[in-house]
Amino acid sequence: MVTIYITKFDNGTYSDPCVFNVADLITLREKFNIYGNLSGTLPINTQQNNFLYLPLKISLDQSIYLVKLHSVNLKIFNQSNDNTINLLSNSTLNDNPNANGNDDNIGFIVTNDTNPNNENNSSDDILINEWLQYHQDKTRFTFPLYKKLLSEHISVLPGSRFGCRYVGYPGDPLKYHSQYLIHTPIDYHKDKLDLLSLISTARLGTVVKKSQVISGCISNNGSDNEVEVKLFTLEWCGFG
Amino acid sequence: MEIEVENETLKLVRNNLVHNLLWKEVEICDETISFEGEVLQLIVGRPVHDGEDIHETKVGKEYVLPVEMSQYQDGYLTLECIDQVFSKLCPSEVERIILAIANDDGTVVFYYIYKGLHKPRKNN
Amino acid sequence: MAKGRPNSKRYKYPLPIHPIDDLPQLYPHNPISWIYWTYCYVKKVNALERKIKVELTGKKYVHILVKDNNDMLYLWENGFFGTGQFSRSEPTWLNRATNRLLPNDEDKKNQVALEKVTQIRRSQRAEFKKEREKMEAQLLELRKQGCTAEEEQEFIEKERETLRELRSKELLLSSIDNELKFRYEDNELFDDMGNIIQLESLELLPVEAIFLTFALPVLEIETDHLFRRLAGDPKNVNYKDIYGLIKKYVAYHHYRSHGWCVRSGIKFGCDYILYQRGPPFHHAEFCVMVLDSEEKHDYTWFSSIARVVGGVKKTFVLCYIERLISEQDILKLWRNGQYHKVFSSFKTSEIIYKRWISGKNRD
Amino acid sequence: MPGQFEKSNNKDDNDDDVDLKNSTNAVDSDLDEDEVHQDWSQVAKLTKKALKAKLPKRGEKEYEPDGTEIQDAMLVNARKAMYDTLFNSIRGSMLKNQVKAFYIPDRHVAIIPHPKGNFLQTIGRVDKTGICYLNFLEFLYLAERGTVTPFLCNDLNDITNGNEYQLSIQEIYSFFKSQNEMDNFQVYAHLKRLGFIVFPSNSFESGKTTFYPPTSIFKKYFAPSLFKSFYLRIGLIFSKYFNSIANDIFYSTSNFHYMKYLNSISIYKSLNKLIPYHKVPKSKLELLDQKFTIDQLTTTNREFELSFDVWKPQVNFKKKCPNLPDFQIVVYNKNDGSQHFPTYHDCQSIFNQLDYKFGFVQGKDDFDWDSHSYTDEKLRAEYLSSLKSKAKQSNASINTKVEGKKKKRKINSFPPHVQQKMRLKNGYRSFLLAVIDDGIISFTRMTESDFGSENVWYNPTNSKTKRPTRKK
Repeated sequence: MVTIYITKFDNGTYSDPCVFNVADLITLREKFNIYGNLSGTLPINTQQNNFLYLPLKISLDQSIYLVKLHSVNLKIFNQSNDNTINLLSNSTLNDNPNANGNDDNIGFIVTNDTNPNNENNSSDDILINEWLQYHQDKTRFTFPLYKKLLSEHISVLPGSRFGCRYVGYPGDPLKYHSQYLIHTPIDYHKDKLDLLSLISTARLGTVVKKSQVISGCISNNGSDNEVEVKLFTLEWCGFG
Repeated sequence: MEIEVENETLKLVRNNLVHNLLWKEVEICDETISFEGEVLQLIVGRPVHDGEDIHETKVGKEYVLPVEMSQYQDGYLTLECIDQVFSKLCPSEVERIILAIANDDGTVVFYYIYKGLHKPRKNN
Repeated sequence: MAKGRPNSKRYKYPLPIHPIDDLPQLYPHNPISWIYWTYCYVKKVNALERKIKVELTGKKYVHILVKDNNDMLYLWENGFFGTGQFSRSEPTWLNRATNRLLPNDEDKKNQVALEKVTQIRRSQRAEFKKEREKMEAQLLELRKQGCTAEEEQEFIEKERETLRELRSKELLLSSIDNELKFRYEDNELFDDMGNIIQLESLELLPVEAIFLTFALPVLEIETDHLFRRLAGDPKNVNYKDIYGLIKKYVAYHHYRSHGWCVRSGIKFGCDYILYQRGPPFHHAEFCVMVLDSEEKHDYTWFSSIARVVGGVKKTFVLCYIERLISEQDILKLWRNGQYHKVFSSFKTSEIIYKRWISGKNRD
Repeated sequence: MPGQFEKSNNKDDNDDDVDLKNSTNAVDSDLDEDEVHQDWSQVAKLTKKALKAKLPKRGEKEYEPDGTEIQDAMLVNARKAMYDTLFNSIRGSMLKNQVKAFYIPDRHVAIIPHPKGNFLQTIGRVDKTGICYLNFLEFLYLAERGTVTPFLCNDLNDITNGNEYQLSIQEIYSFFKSQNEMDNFQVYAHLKRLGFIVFPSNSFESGKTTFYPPTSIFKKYFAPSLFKSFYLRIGLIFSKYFNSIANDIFYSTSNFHYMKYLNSISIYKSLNKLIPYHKVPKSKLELLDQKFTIDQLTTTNREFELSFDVWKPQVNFKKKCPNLPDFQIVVYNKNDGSQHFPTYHDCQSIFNQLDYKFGFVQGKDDFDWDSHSYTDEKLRAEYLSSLKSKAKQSNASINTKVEGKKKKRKINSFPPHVQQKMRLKNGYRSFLLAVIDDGIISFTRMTESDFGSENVWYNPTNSKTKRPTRKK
């Protein structure tokens, strides 16, 4: 099962979700169409930014989706528990799981991605629920949007450089061009369209040849689980 | 010196379509809906196709929604409005409308709004 | 209309209020020239002999229209104010309509030729589209049959070649496109004398109208009345009602008064674009977004505009407006009609927003 | 150069729109940066020891899945190249080259008891006993590269006792103190991989180089000239008063009937008294003035702090007492609800924190930053020559030689109207904003500009001499 790592900081905030295992990356990519962004230095080529290595960063909406689906381990490190002390006291040099004594790597000291002891055990439900609770407001609209996109068979990467929340793909970005620039939802009933930014949005879409997607959220009965998302696509007519 | 014309914007957009963009069969639709004091009314017409620049709809006709935009005031259009235009003012098979934004600088700019997702053109 | 006049003559004055620049020559040793000069100096004024008529239409969204052909031309030629409703900037619709509907013989001949060109182009484009679709279907078929990478590559090369050839043939023809047939609707364009009716007005931005009323006495309308129409009855307004307008005007006046030709930036999703001298002389190099100094926006809001502005190779300027006195004091000045005191109570600052590429800035 | 700003007289006035339609190419090149076609089979070419899996390059990106087996196979290959690369990326070092670094949780730093390696030129801080201290970002960066082997210990005694625990990368990530620190790390590593030299701002207590002179020097050499500007400031108050009277007259209804304006420029000059504008510091003296008056006036309530000082890649970097940085960076996470894109006042507070090579004060060709910056309360040039006793030969002149390889044309060699355009576009003080979006970094340069100090109106008398080609 895929393990997602999160740190809970002393001030009560959480770190972005990270994935530290190549096999997990493959599962996410092939089973869930979650690609994420590699953010670490690629050990075999440390002087460029085009090809990177673990950790893989995935969006909050995606990790919430995975957690709610019960298809991942969510491992939350509590900073105030100061796990560093435990690490030292519980393990001596001899049974250090990270220490590498492989025969085929004689003379080569490996630094592992993860400590095997940390994998395959999820944090308890209380911690996980706290985490879900913490992000509820922030993801009130974006999480339903993400689910809606999944139902339309669109997979996503972060989109800030195209001036949107997500860039949408019809399949794996390794092979397919993105087709949609998807914007943060607004309130379907209340929020007024900002026509001026609508114009620059649509013009940008024309220039980069992608469809601009705007959306409205409707909260039914005030319950967060029942947020309905309506999608609209915006396109410059080519005249006027 | 001062004239109050009902639906000046509607007329402006209609004239623009007919006499500037040279659309055909342009008509102002009768049905209206009101939203926060603003009246929404469609214009229907047949654009002059210039090769690939405009890709045709099955209907062949376009439904144009004139809206006003001001440099210093907020707009009034919500996504609910757009949905209502689709459901109350358009035939059911219409999948897109054209938003004609009449700016207070005199220009009118035109944007398609599709219900749901619409893929970008494949080649260009 | 103004054909054949060089731009430097046609656009001699940057503002619709002209300087007194036709005073007689002064000869120091000739006292009569002094007297004549003084006479002229006293007699001449900068003010316009006849102000320009405007019509205000609309309720919440006010449109400020100039309808007289000469007035439109005057405002365009003296500072590039306003936009023709059916044109991108200078009102040219009447000319275009006249050329289309009442062409002279020379034009007529061209029209027939053009019409043919248009037809040919249409069919060419349709053919191109069809060909492309056909080849894509073929490729899909090829794939379904399980072709090798080499075979596929070969096919794609071939496809590109064919399409390129088709394209290059098309380009041989002129790209002028026009719709030339006389249409039923065109009947409404003629008056009883058979002349074409001017349908197009020059529309002024609210801030342009303020500039041409409050700052320079050009429009035939009272400043108080204009502000009343744009922002509501001064007695009943609150700060929020007038601030939006003030913010945009302060920035407009700022750039205008330092010599820029300021025009609407709506095409690029921003408030203003700045031209040096004016559109016939230079490309606009700056796109301006006017913001309150405490205004907050999401990063995507900035980056979306910046991408459009960057795409047309212009510089993205954030113009921040900062209030120097209290809101109550502003309201008091506004209600007293002391507009210049209102506007001088706001300060402008600029920040240039530019994407920075780490890999391109190493040396 | 000036020609590019102009255009032919007869051209259509709707060229801006044409711009937009034709701009596809311009943006496309930009696009490449954003949506790089990641062909992992190409990593092999970048890598010295070629990987086993050499895949035939087959097709570029496609529009959408077409359901064919061929396309599926291409996707499988593209993925395989990626997975293979990741699986084969073993991190670490040969035993004989191993450098151990120990993380000390209490101090949130790491130490290298026996420092060796090239990285020491631009990373870490060695104390008198020869121990190298790494800040947390440096520690993780080196561990990720495999340059150091990361260990955990409580204090120095643990190291000597051999009570060491080898850390995994994930465990080091769990030591971050805040999301902000994690974001900073991503920016740090991104720039380091490109060869930039990066230190956290305010990481130098001693040996820090600053553009601003110490108070003693300021009082002796600069305060007298600023005293003049004190008079200027009083003058400013008066001119404000006169402006307000001038505005009363200009905006009265009778203005253009009684006042006479003999040229358009005089009308402009009256018009531009209305809106006050922020005058930004444009010269060394103005920067000092700003600094020493601001420091007296404002209590610093900073929401945004500078994160990093950045130097372009260079060979003779002096880690102990670096010269002024080339850029300074603020990091901002756009998906963190507690942060926001800086407002104008935030930007102001950042501008006032800046202390780097303010490019715009460089007027002359032979501008030497060592004579315009201060280290250890001394003029940097003097400070460096005092170091020379230690037989340190590499001085600033070598540095400038390296930097001056490609000569940029100096601004003041351009005609005045081009210079003006450059001033407006390039602006004055600037900082870089690094924006984080779920692991993607983009940079924005925010620069102070000053349109209020420039007048661009057309002056017919000037233009006759400057542009003889234009028809009358």
